[in-house]
Parts: sequence; structure tokens; C-alpha cells
Amino acid sequence: MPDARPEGEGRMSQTAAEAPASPFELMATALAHDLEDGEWVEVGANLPVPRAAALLAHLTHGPNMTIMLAMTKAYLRDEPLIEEFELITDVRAQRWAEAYYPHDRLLSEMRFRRRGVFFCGGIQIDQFGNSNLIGIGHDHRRLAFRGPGAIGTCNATVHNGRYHLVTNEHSARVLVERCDYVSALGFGDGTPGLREELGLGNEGPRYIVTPLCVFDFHLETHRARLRSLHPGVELARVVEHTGFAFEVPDPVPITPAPSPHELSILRERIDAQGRLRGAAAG
Amino acid sequence: MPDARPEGEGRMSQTAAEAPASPFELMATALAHDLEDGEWVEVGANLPVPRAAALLAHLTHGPNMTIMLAMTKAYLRDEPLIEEFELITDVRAQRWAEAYYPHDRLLSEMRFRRRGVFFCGGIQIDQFGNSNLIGIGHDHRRLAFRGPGAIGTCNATVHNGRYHLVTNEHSARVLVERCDYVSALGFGDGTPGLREELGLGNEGPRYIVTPLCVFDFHLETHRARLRSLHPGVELARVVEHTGFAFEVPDPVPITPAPSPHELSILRERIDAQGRLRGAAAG
Amino acid sequence: MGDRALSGDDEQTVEGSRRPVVTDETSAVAVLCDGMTVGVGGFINAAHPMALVRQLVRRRLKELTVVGAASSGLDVDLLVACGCVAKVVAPYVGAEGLAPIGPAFRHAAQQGLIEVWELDEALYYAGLRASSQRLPFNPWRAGVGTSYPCINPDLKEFEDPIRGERLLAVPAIEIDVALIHAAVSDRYGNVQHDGTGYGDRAIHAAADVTIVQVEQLISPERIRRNPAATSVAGADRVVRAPYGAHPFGSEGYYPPDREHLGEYVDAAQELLRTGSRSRLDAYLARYVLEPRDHVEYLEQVGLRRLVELSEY
Amino acid sequence: MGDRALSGDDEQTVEGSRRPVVTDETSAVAVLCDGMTVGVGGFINAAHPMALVRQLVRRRLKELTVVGAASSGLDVDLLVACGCVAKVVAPYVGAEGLAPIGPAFRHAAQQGLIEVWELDEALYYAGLRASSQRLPFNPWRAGVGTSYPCINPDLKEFEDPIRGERLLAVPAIEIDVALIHAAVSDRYGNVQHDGTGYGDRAIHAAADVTIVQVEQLISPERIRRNPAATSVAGADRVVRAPYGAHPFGSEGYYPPDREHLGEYVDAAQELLRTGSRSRLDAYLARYVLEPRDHVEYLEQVGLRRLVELSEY
Repeated sequence: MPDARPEGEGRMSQTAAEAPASPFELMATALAHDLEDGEWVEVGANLPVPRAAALLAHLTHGPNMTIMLAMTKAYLRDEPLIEEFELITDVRAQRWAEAYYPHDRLLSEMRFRRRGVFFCGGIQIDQFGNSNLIGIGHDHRRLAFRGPGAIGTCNATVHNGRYHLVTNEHSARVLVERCDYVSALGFGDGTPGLREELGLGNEGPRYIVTPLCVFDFHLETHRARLRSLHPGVELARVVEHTGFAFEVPDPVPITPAPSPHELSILRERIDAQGRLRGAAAG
Repeated sequence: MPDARPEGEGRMSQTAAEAPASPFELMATALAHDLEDGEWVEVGANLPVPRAAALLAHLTHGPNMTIMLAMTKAYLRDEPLIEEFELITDVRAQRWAEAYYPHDRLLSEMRFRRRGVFFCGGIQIDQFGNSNLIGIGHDHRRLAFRGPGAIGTCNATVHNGRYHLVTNEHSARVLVERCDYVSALGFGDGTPGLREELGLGNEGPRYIVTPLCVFDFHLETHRARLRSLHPGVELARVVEHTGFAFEVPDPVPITPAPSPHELSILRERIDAQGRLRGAAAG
Repeated sequence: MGDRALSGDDEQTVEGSRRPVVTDETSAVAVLCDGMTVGVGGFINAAHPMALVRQLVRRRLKELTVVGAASSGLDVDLLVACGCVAKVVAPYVGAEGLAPIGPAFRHAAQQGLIEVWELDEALYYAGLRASSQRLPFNPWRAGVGTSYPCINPDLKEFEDPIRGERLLAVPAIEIDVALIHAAVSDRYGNVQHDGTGYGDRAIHAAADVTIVQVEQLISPERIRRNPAATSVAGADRVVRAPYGAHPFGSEGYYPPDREHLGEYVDAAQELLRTGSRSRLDAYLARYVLEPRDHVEYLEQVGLRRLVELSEY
Repeated sequence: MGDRALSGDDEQTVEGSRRPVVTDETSAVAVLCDGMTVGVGGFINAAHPMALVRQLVRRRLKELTVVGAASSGLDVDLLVACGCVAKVVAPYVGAEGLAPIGPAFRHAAQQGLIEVWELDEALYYAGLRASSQRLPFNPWRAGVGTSYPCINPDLKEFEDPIRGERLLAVPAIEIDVALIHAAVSDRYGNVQHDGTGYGDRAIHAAADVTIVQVEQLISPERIRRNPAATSVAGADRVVRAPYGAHPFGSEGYYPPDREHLGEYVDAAQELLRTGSRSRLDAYLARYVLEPRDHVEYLEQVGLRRLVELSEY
């Protein structure tokens, strides 16, 4: 596969290095700050934000994290530049493998996932943290829009120690009152104790991270509430583009931006191609 | 591990080669005749009769059998002399491996066993073809004699395409009316259709092969009945040493002895150590 | 078989010899019939058994239930596009960034032209495991409380007999014929993958018959150098198909051919957007229906393109 | 952990470094307590983690539930002989031709001194699988209609929710600490077996903590030469123990020491036949309790004996 990256892009110009963090860089940093050393995390291929978050945590404070890359376990802190792979099956990512995981084994051995952290997307994400990758419509046999399917999100949001919801598009189309279908259960309809009653292995979604802000969930009502606005984002813009009502703290915290050190790791070692620096929708 | 075999034992003396088949050789031959090319069979380590049966079938009419040796798949027809391994974990047996089977995988993948043939022993075997490896006694918490346990016989007698019961000791102690415990279900108490009702994958035990004779099972009552006497064995001796009553055909067939070709394969390639030529109990 | 033990004839002393299982894609696929359940290995943009899949289309098989990979690729999309499929069992059909959802699959699913047996990848493996274990089902925890038991009523919630917890019962996914792509095999069907092998072992273990196409045939002695690497120990049929996963990648041999995949995606997206099959039919004619065999397909792709595909 | 995202401190930019998990057998076994459930890998006469097992005896742990291998060896017999065990979970305990049933195990079982959780090896793996899948049970077909549900009432017959068949529910076999012997590891706990690895992967996957003793520590670079061979990807603790499986064999290194095993069997059989512990206690004192560590054990065995052990 030819490298599509223009020559020299890996070496940041002074200007680019000093540009403020983009919305995607802010998202990646917010997620990275939540990751702890020793945790187990999958680095998706075509999910630039979670990929960058996992790698940023690994390269800063996570030398003992289990980094899963293209279904292999990898250690990447000695790599000056971590290539970006668009496809999860890209065999080049396996050069760093310490172990292979046949996919069926990966999807049977759940006990290790207690140390796991997962990032779940959705064509819809609702106020109770449910996610829908199934589709839009009322008759599941003839959906108006057929989504990609749960893939592994239904399971990963149950067995990993915790998880976050992540969307690259902050819009009322994505952030809805109720999902048409639920492929990854959050807090259901908000009934207290639902996840415990169902024996699910964690406390439910922790954050919803979007290009504009971070939501978390009220401990009793389980409704999404604003946790922080990304630097420079107006509250009104968030309200306008969110399909559900949400509680707002006063004052509103600002999502911490990446430190210069983090930003340089992001831009020079993790995202030399600059995918995170592109524009976000919403 | 030192080779315990006296020098030159591999090369049979003319006398030994012409000696009539021993009871164990007859048993192995009877079982080998039942095996078909293309079938799947485990070659146990410390079970000389089934081991010889599987190898004899493989070397005569079974070039496409799947021979499982020390948890590996092996092809042995090109080996002039197949060493005997006393221990299933003997790593020397793996020199012929075409595939390794982690034991947990071997015990999960049952679909292939449809082509499998299995040989099941027992500290007790009853008239309905049930086998007991659990123990002798009435209180299972304090058995008078604690057997080795089912090991894998409970499962293998359900999932292999068919199986035989085999005992190296033909005595009223082993061949009983009812087992104290059942670790491998045969026909239970003889209730018609029991195995089908339980969804078991085969038609139940086919033969009981002993050092004196071969039993099979009546198609309706599911009771053991004499199928053939080994050459030179008197019916009265079998009756005396069997703990259950059984039907006798008239005339009584004689178990076919190995052909000279089979006997030479047994003695020169499979059992050069002569373990099958030892005395049988009963 | 029953009476041989008493017959005493000498037929069983005939030595015979070991039967190779190597054949060509035409003969290999002959075991398939309309209405069968076919498992297709690989993962998204890698290692689909395309020489076999294209041959299956050439046979114009109908009403197949296709059990794709846990993440299926455009292999399943192609089978749907060709009208071979009544039902798809797969947690995902697509090509990641190249096509987030398979266009022909999405078109057929939205139109109700195919049934989709909806499930998550953990449920998928639970179903395959049940089949390989010859059980009617396997239990799984994740999925309870979601829409899955509603949109796939074959998934039943039940109370577990040990602790009384609410679980999902996933019925066995029983496969008639599994089609797999791998790196190498000997001529007796001892197959070794390069890379993780994805879910291919599980698809194989759930199937009655397994047909494997390989990049290379190698000697039994080379297989025996690393028996731990044997992933399918005894395929029923082996087809030698260099570049057989094209346009997808094949670990250790070549990466996906993005340009070719783009050509397919454009054609299938026209169907999705406009309902017109003209570009799709042109693609299918050129690459699937007109080539009489795998080599003619490769000729259509062109040797220069194939040689250009390099993993590193 | 929760509030770090808002704190903005710079602590998380500290680089830190990768922590080796290598330790000695004394420290490794310190995580164990009385009453725990311990899994012990290997298979009959091979690959039991004896350096760890002997250390466990030296700590005089009590009331353990021991989940042996599917076919356990005299490792479990030794633990029973030493009075460490309340309950054994294993379909077999013995040494094949060297001792068809473990003598101390048989003695304790017949006297009612230990509880035996009776099951077949397929049920054993069903229970381990349930644990690794974090399910309360796994279903299995074989066992219905046998004595197993009677002699092990934890195995429950139930009606499957899909087809209504009668199956056994095998409860999860949850292991606190798994002890495994393997060929090699790097210092970060990436472990590779030589040979099939028996059921060690399944024992590991069912456990909360896994301690692996290895014949050799090797470099991460050598592990990375064949990542497909990594059988335990991330042991919690690794102990370097050359000849650590002695008196059992270790694939790729040495066969079982039959003479030494015979010495143990003779001593344990005296207990079984006569009730006298004198020979057994002498064996235990010499080989288990008096040596302060693994090397002192090897010194008792003697270098000449060790060097004589050759696989081929």
C-alpha cells in the first residue's frame, strides 16, 4: 500500500506544533486522561479519536497498558512514530505483536476485560447512555437507514471495566432523547439498579465525549448532564445541537486542553498524518 | 528415558512370529477390523490393546484415518517401527505431529467426533453396556474403592460416532449385572430409545471386547449377548467368569484371528516390545 | 461396516495410500446446493476465500444462508449483490473506511430483500461454539436488555439454572460448508494461517465440511516443522489459489487492493442510491461471471496490478 | 481516577517505564491464602509447576480448593498428602502406568478427608469456560443419565430454552490463582509453551491471577519472533525455575524422572495400604519441607540425575 502522506508531514512545522488543540485532539486528550496504567484497551483502526486516546495514555502514563492493535498485543513506547493504519486487518500493525489473539478467543475470554476500557460509538446515543448502531426506523425488517450493526459494542460495553460513549458528530440527529433501537445498553430507561439487576460487569457509560463537550451521567436519574465544555465552545451551541435536555453545572468547567508535551506526542508520534486536526461536524 | 526393550527384540525370531495370536492380539485385531478408513481415533498411551487396534487399522486399511497420538495428529504409515510410549505426555510421540490440539480445544470441538471411534474401559461394565470408572461402594463420599474417575469417557462415549467397551480382565468382578455408578452411559436400564431421548450422538456401545470373547447388544432388550468366542476359548469358561447372564448364538462364531500379514505388522511394527503377548487375566 | 469383524476376508490388509484432498475451485464448490448454509472466513478487508466465492456466484446458487465473518467484508456484499442470498448471519458487513456499510447489503436489508439474523460478535461466536459443541445453544450475558431479542426473536432470554440470572440463549449456528482462505496447506488438508487467522477456526469447527483455498501448497514436512501453527487440521478439500483473496488482503502475501475495492464500492453504491444495477452488473460480468476460473479472473485484474500489491 | 480528567495536573506526562513481573517463588506464592481456589496446570506426568507447588506446601496453606489439570498428576496427590487440600476439582488424579490412581488422593477420598468435585474432562472445560466467559454456567450434553449429577449435585440437569433438550448445567469453576509451568517467557509475562500446552490456556483464562514458572527467561524480541506461540499474554508474575517441573517432564527440556516418581509413589502407597505416613513424611521432609527454595530442592535431587534426564 503506498503511503499517502505528503513528504515531510511527519516533521511538524513550528506553526502547526503551536496551533491550539483541535476538537478531536481535545476529545482524545480527555479520554487519555481517564485511562490508567495497567489497563487493557483496544486501538481501533478507523476510529482516530479513541486510537489517539489509547496511544497518548500509553506513551505518557501507561507503560504497562495492554495495547491491542489489529488483534495483537503490542508495546509501542519504543516506537518514535506510530504509523496510522486505516484498516484493522492491516498486517503492518502486527510487526509489534507480542501475542496473537484468534478473534474467537478474544470474544470468549471475558475475565481479563475487567481491566478493560472501551469506547463505543453510535448512529444514535440517547440521554440514558444507550447506543444504537442497528438502524433508524420503526420496522426492523425495513429500516429507513440500516446501520453497521453492533459489531462488538453490545458485548464490550458489558464486560470491560468501564466505557465511554464517543461521537465525532455533535448533532441532534445523533444525540437523541431515545434511540430507535439499542445495540449497547446504557442505563435503559433510567430505572435505578438496572445494570446490576442484569448482572452487567460495570457501572455503565461514564462520559459522552463529543467535539463540543463532555457529558457524564447523574448518579440517580442516570440522565446525561454537562460535565465540561471544550475550550471556546459556547453553551448555547451545545444546547442547540443536542436532542435531549440536560443539566448544566454552574460554573461550567472547561475541558483541560492537552499540555504542550501531550500535544507534541499527539502531533509528532501518534497523528503525524493530521487526521485529528481535520474539522469536526456539529 | 532408557529403552527397556532387550536388544534385538524388534527383530522377531521365527518361532515368535509363528506363535498363535495371544488374547490381547486377538482383541486388537477384532477392534482393528471394525475401524474404517477416514475415521478419527485416539491412540492412548497406557492402553496397549486400543493402541494396537488403531495402529493396525491405520497400517493396513486406514491410510486416511486421523490418528491422535499424545494430543497431536500424526501420520505413521511411513514409520517402519512405531515406538511404544507408556505416557500420553511423552513428547517423543509428537515428532510425527501434523497438528497440535490444546486439550481444551480438543474437548470443545465435538462436531468432528462424528467420524470418531472410541474405546472405553471400566472397573465395572454391566449387561446394559454401562461403564463405571468412579468407584465401588454405596456411599460416594466414602467409596470402598475409589476408581480413577471418568477422565474423558463420559463425553467420548456420547460424541464419537461409535464406541466399544474393552476390558483386559474378563471376570465376574468387572462384568457385572449393574454398575455401582455409571460414568459412561450405555443403555442405562435397557429402556428402549433412552439414548435417542437424551440426544446422545451415537447408538451406544457396539461390542464388549474381552480377552475371552466379543459381546454385542441385543437390538431390542439392549442386553449383552455373545457374539464370538476367541479361538480355543470354551463357552463354559466365559459363563463362569461373567457376572451377568447372556444369550448364546448357535453355533457360536469364532473371533477371526489376525492374518499372518496382520500378525507380522503387530509384532514387528506396532508391538515390538511384546506387551500384547503377555498373559491376560480372566 | 458391522459384519467385517466376522468376515475374515483379506481386503483390509490392502495397503492403499493416503488420499490428497487437493482439487480445483470448480470441483470444490460442487458440494454446495441451493438453500445451504455457507460460512465464509476472513475479516473485513482481509482473507476472504474469493476464488471460491466467485465460483459460487458462477454456479448461480440461490437462497443461501451466509454466515459471514464476525466482521464480514464486501465478500458478503458481493454474494448479496448477485442474488445468491436469502439470509445473512453477521454482526457487521462493510469495509471500514472504504465503505462503512456494504452498499448492496444495506440496499437489500432496507428493501427487505434479505433476512438479517441480527447479533453482536460475542453472540456470533456463542452460536458457532454451540454448533461445534453439538449443543442447541450457548448462553451469553451481553445482549440482555438490548433490542437484539426483539429484532432477532431466535435469541431467547432465559433464567440460568445455577444462579437464576437473566441470560440470552444463542441458538447453534450450524454451517453446512465453510469456505476459508489461508496461507498454506499440505496436500492432505493440514492448513496453516499466517497472522491470527481471525475467526476462521471457529467457522471451521461449526461446519460439517470445510473447503480451504490457499496461497501455496507446501510439503507435509514443512507443515510438521511447526504443528502448533496448524489451524485447520484436515480440511475436506484444498484449492490452490494464489492471490485467491484478491481484492482483499492475504496476510504474508499482499494487502487489499484499494483501487479495485473502490471500483466495486462505487458500483454497489449506485445501486443503493439510484436502484440502478448497470454499473454493478458491468463489474460482475467483467470480474465474476465472464472469467471461467480463478486464473481468468486474475488476468482481468492484470498481472501488473497484482505484482504492485506489496505489504510493506 | 474519576477526577483526573478535570485536574489538568502534569503527573500523567511522567514517562515511567515498563514493569518487569519477574520474581522468585517465595514472593510469587505470597498472594495465596488459606481457603483459596488454586488452579494447577500440566497434564499427568508433565509440566506441573512444581517449584510453586512445593513453595505452597512450605507455606503450610490449608483448606485449598485445588483445580487440577483435566488429567492431574501426582502434583495434586502431593498437595493432598501434605494436608493443604479441602476439595479437589479434577476428572483424574494419577500417573498412568506409574500409579493408575494417586495413592494419597485415593486414601483421602476413600476416608472422606477431602471433597472430590466429580466430573468428566469435557465438563471440566465447560466449567472453566463459564468462568472465563463470566457466566454462571456452561451447558453440556454428555453426563445426562450418568451418576455425575448424583455424586456432584452442583451439576444440574435442565431443559434447554431453544429445543427443550435435557442438558447438564456446569457451574463456573472460578479460580483465584492459576499456577502454570511453561518453557519460556519474557520479563513482562508474555509466556510461550513448548508442545500443546495441554489445558493451561483454559486454566489461565478462568483465573483472576496467573503465576507462571518457566524454564528460561528470554528477550521480548525472541517472543516477538513468533507471537502466535504466546499462550499466556501477560502473566501477573513470572518465576524463573529451571527444572521447575521436576520430577515431571517439561516439553523441550527433560522427560519425567521415573525413578523419583517411583520413590514418591512407594511412599504414598504405604499410606494407602497401611495408614502409616512414615515413608511419606520422610519424602516430604527431604524434598519439600527442608529445601528452602527451588535450588535447594534441585541439590537434593542431585545434578547428576538432572543432567541424565534426556528426552531423546
